[in-house]
Amino acid sequence: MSGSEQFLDVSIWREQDGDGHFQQFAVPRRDNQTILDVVAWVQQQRDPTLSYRFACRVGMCGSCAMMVNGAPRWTCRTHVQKVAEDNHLQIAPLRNLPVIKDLAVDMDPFFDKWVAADAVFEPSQTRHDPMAPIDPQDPMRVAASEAIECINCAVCYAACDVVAANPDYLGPAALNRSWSLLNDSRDAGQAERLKAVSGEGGCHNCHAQQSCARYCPNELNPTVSISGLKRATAKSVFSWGK
Amino acid sequence: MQFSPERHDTDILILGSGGAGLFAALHAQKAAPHAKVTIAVKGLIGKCGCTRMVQGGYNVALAPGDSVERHFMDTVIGGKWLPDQDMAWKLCKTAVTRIHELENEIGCFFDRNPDGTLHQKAFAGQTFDRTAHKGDLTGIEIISRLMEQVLSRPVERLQEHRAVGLIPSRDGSALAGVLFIDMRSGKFRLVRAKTVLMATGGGPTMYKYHTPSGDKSMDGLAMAMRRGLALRDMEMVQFHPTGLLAGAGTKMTGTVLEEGLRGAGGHLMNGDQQRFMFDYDAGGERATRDIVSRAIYEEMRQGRTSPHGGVYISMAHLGPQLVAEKFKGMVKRCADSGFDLAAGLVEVVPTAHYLMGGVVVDTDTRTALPGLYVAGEDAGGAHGSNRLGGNGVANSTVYGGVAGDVMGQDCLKMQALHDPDETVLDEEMARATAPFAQKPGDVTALRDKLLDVMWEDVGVMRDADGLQRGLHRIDEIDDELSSTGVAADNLAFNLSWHDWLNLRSLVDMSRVIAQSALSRENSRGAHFREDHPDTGAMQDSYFTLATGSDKNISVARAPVQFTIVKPGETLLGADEAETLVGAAE
Amino acid sequence: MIRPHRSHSLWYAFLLHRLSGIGLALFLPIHFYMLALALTDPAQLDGFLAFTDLLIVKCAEFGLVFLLAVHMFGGLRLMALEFLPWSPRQKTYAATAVALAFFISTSFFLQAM
Amino acid sequence: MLTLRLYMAQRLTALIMAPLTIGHLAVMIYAVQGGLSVAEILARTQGSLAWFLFYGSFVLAVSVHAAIGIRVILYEWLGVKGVMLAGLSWSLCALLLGLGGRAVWAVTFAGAGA
Ligand SMILES: Cc1cc2nc3c(=O)[nH]c(=O)nc-3n(C[C@H](O)[C@H](O)[C@H](O)COP(=O)(O)OP(=O)(O)OC[C@H]3O[C@@H](n4cnc5c(N)ncnc54)[C@H](O)[C@@H]3O)c2cc1C
Ligand code: HEM
Ligand code: SF4
Ligand code: F3S
Ligand code: FES
Repeated sequence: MSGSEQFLDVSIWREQDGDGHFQQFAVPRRDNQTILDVVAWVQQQRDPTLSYRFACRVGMCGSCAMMVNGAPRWTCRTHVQKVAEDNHLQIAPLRNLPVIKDLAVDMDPFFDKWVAADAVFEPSQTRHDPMAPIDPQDPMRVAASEAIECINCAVCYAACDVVAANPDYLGPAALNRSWSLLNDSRDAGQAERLKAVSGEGGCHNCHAQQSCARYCPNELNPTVSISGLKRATAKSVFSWGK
Repeated sequence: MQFSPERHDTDILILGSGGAGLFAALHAQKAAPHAKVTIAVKGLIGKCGCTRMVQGGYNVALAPGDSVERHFMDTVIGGKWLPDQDMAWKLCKTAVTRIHELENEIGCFFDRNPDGTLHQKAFAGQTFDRTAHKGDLTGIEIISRLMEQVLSRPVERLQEHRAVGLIPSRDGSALAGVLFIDMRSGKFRLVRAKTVLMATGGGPTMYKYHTPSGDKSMDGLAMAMRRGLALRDMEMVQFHPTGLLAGAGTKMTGTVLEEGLRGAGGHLMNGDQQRFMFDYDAGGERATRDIVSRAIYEEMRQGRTSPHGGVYISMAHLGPQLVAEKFKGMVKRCADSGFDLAAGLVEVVPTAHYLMGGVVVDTDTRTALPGLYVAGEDAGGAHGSNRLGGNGVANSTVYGGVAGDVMGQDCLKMQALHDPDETVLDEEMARATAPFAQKPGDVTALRDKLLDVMWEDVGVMRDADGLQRGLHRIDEIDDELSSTGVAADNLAFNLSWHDWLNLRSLVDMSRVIAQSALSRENSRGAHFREDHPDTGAMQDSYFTLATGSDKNISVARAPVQFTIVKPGETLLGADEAETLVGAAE
Repeated sequence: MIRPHRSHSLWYAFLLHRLSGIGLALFLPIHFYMLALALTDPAQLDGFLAFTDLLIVKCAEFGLVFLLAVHMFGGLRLMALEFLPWSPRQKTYAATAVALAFFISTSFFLQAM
Repeated sequence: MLTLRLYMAQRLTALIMAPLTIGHLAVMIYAVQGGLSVAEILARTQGSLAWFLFYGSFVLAVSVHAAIGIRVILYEWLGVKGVMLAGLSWSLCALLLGLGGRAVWAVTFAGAGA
């Protein structure tokens, strides 16, 4: 424990049934303290009704994202030291998703869009077929791999202003996954996928703000993926007639 | 306070959305296309549980030279002859189909060799490079892909629904349904179903240091016991030797630093910065999980500890550059906790990782209670006294799929839903709302107490005195919990209530673990009795069977049936090499 | 407006592009209108020449050139990122686009003065 | 909001305008620098079909391009939707086309006729 009586000045968003406000807490500062630890401390020691969500506590499940001092973060892997400004923390629910209570948001819209972007593998083989031999250096495989390690935390979704402005927009994570699949040589659903990402809420709505890439905790770059989709769909314009 | 549950019906109900739960949903829907399938889960679909946290990978005998027989023998020998051999066999055999399904139908990426074939590596305790993987984040890949498939199908989702009780039919002959708390509203919901899969994933989170996700608290096993089901092998708690130790104030403490660090040549050092593993085993740092865990525990007991009370892992001698490249994810994770894994020292401690024990099931996942099926980490038997790295996720995906098939078929044969036994329903609701009648208290402090007790008295090394003391202390905590309350003024998404309920399940299951450990008077696999360090004769192997509920637990012993191979024998041909690890490289 | 999640250079590049687009959409019609008005006036050329000498018109013209340059290079940057092989040097490109725009508009301004 | 069709229209018009804009700016800078007076420039453009096409295609492109661009902004920033949105976008398109067309005519053929 560093220092004897060091406290963080934490304001936490409280919301129930649509009514919301920030509430102040003084939280003892500790070494190796994450934002999630701060939130848990408040729930366990100060206000038992504080609601939030986490599961894995090591950056694998993407359940714990919140807005921390205005920026979206995975809270279980965000060290207080890294983000506290003058010992102050402002913690709010993830942006662009409906709040269930306090810091817990409803992630269903995020996943509904995942499905709407056809970001779901469409098999061309069955379990009775041998596995396709795939060259790990193949450019398509490399492109697919670069986009694949997404934990669906919706940090990018919260960072993107187009998502905020356009309720139809599928968002960076879903489109990123679609792009990964578009490069999956085993997938049999590419034509439908291109259609799915070309509609009213499709990839063409992205203005390359790149907040998604900036905040993705896994250092993925949805902007690159979305650009790939734009190219692929643009190309298809010239071949749909056939 | 009067509670009455909302009522809801389905055909096939699945508890949990780990590898077992999600696979079951997909298979059930295929086996019974017109049946209504519902997944109810404590967190969000696919985002909770441990399958997502799988790092190392998936054991499957695929490569030329390997065989199901060899995988099976490794599993049985690794489990010190305690595994249920029929279950282990089905696990090894079906894993081959399952991995093809994951790759070809679910769309998982598994790493490839330059020639395009699947890359497989060796986990400790295997005689072949058998572990398929996606980098060191295999679980994320498997669960994300399964989750997409499930979300895109018409499967009903009851998210943030915590199962609190299994409700039998009025005549007691079968399971009628499951009682839940809809965590978002705080209201009860009774879901009736023809078949129910319990796949809540065990998870020994009652230890001071533990790896599983925060949502796991052995609720499933506790519920099953209350319905009279027997749990086997409950003393078998696997410790992973290198959990991150970052102090008591952070949830990061206990999370796994991967096995590969030791495999790659990492050094373990005690508080005096001296290597110690060779004092315990000729294998040094590369010895198996149980041996390394015990050695670290011993160093800690001797007081040769790091500042937070553990030991150090050091990688720097391998070249910080190389470490940073090869273990990118781990280095980043440690950095987030303020440790420099590539060039500095990171504090580690053994951490409770996996529960080999669980509900007694047959190879079709059926239990003694008609209508209830159990798969994944909740089911006992496949691993015996020790689970091989890579067999956990294979087990949950294999048996989850089996459960889906079987439930689908069984459900087609059943006509009507059962009416629930209202008395049991009321009992279970009363049980879950018990804290509302008490004065609110410090559940967290009580939980910390249990975590200490289990670590100290029922942990890496055990003896009769310690276990007795542990049982006594568990009873004290139990009493204290019963008089510790939770304020009932706002039950919507009330984590403090759920903390209480988690602790309730953990206390109940801690007692079962301690009792089973007391009953086994020898040392096998993960279970080590300092007062009985011998393994006992293999041909006389028995497993423990715990029954009862609350404070009345009794543990019996049942002989292991060697249905496929007997101790001293092998399924491998006389000309086959004992180990082929690394042969391919 | 500039909330923390937006405070990075590529978001500013987006904002600049958008604001310059709005600016153009507002000023270009005026520019067209003035142009046509000046030239279709009976005293056509004389009128126009006198018109372009006005300082305020000079400034407006400068603004237009500036916006056009900013927007064009911003747009080309965006299309390069969309259609050419990805390069991680996005920030450099954004900065280059702005710099080029300044260069062009300033040289125009200096010449026009 | 932006579908593939609108997106393509916006990007294609942008691609058309880029060289035209560079050409225009170059002429302006060069002209002013080279001591050409505005009068001299106008004299060159008057009656020239090439300059008519040059500026004409710019006007066509910009009407489409800006209308689509403003449509997005109206929607994203001001929440304008439906008929209102379509109306405003088409109006801007028409406005630019009208004013732009008149200006091009003035620069090229209006005076030349005389
Ligand atoms: C850090 C870590 C690394 C691992 N690495 C490997 C590895 O490399 N290889 C390997 O083979 N195995 C590994 N394992 C083990 C493996 O993850 C598990 O054996 C396996 O995933 C268990 O799957 P499951 O489906 O049974 O349970 P889980 O995936 O844990 O899922 C349990 C589900 O049940 C839900 N649940 C719990 N309680 C309730 C309730 N009361 N009501 C409703 N739902 C509930 C949970 O929320 C969750 O969705 C690892 C485990 C951990 C923790
Ligand atoms: C000269 C060459 C031009 C190029 C290369 C160009 C390029 C682009 C591009 C690529 C976009 C899309 C931006 C996005 O989706 O985020 C865009 C948007 C826009 N353009 Fe242009 N443009 C040019 C000229 C013009 C002109 C002359 C006008 C004005 C009349 C204009 C007005 C707009 C507007 C209003 C937008 C919308 C901005 C936004 O959505 O943020 N553009 N431009
Ligand atoms: S792309 Fe990154 S930020 Fe977005 S959901 Fe995936 S992991 Fe999270
Ligand atoms: S932040 Fe949004 S605008 Fe595009 S580049 Fe990312 S999706
Ligand atoms: S709790 Fe899983 S990512 Fe933070």
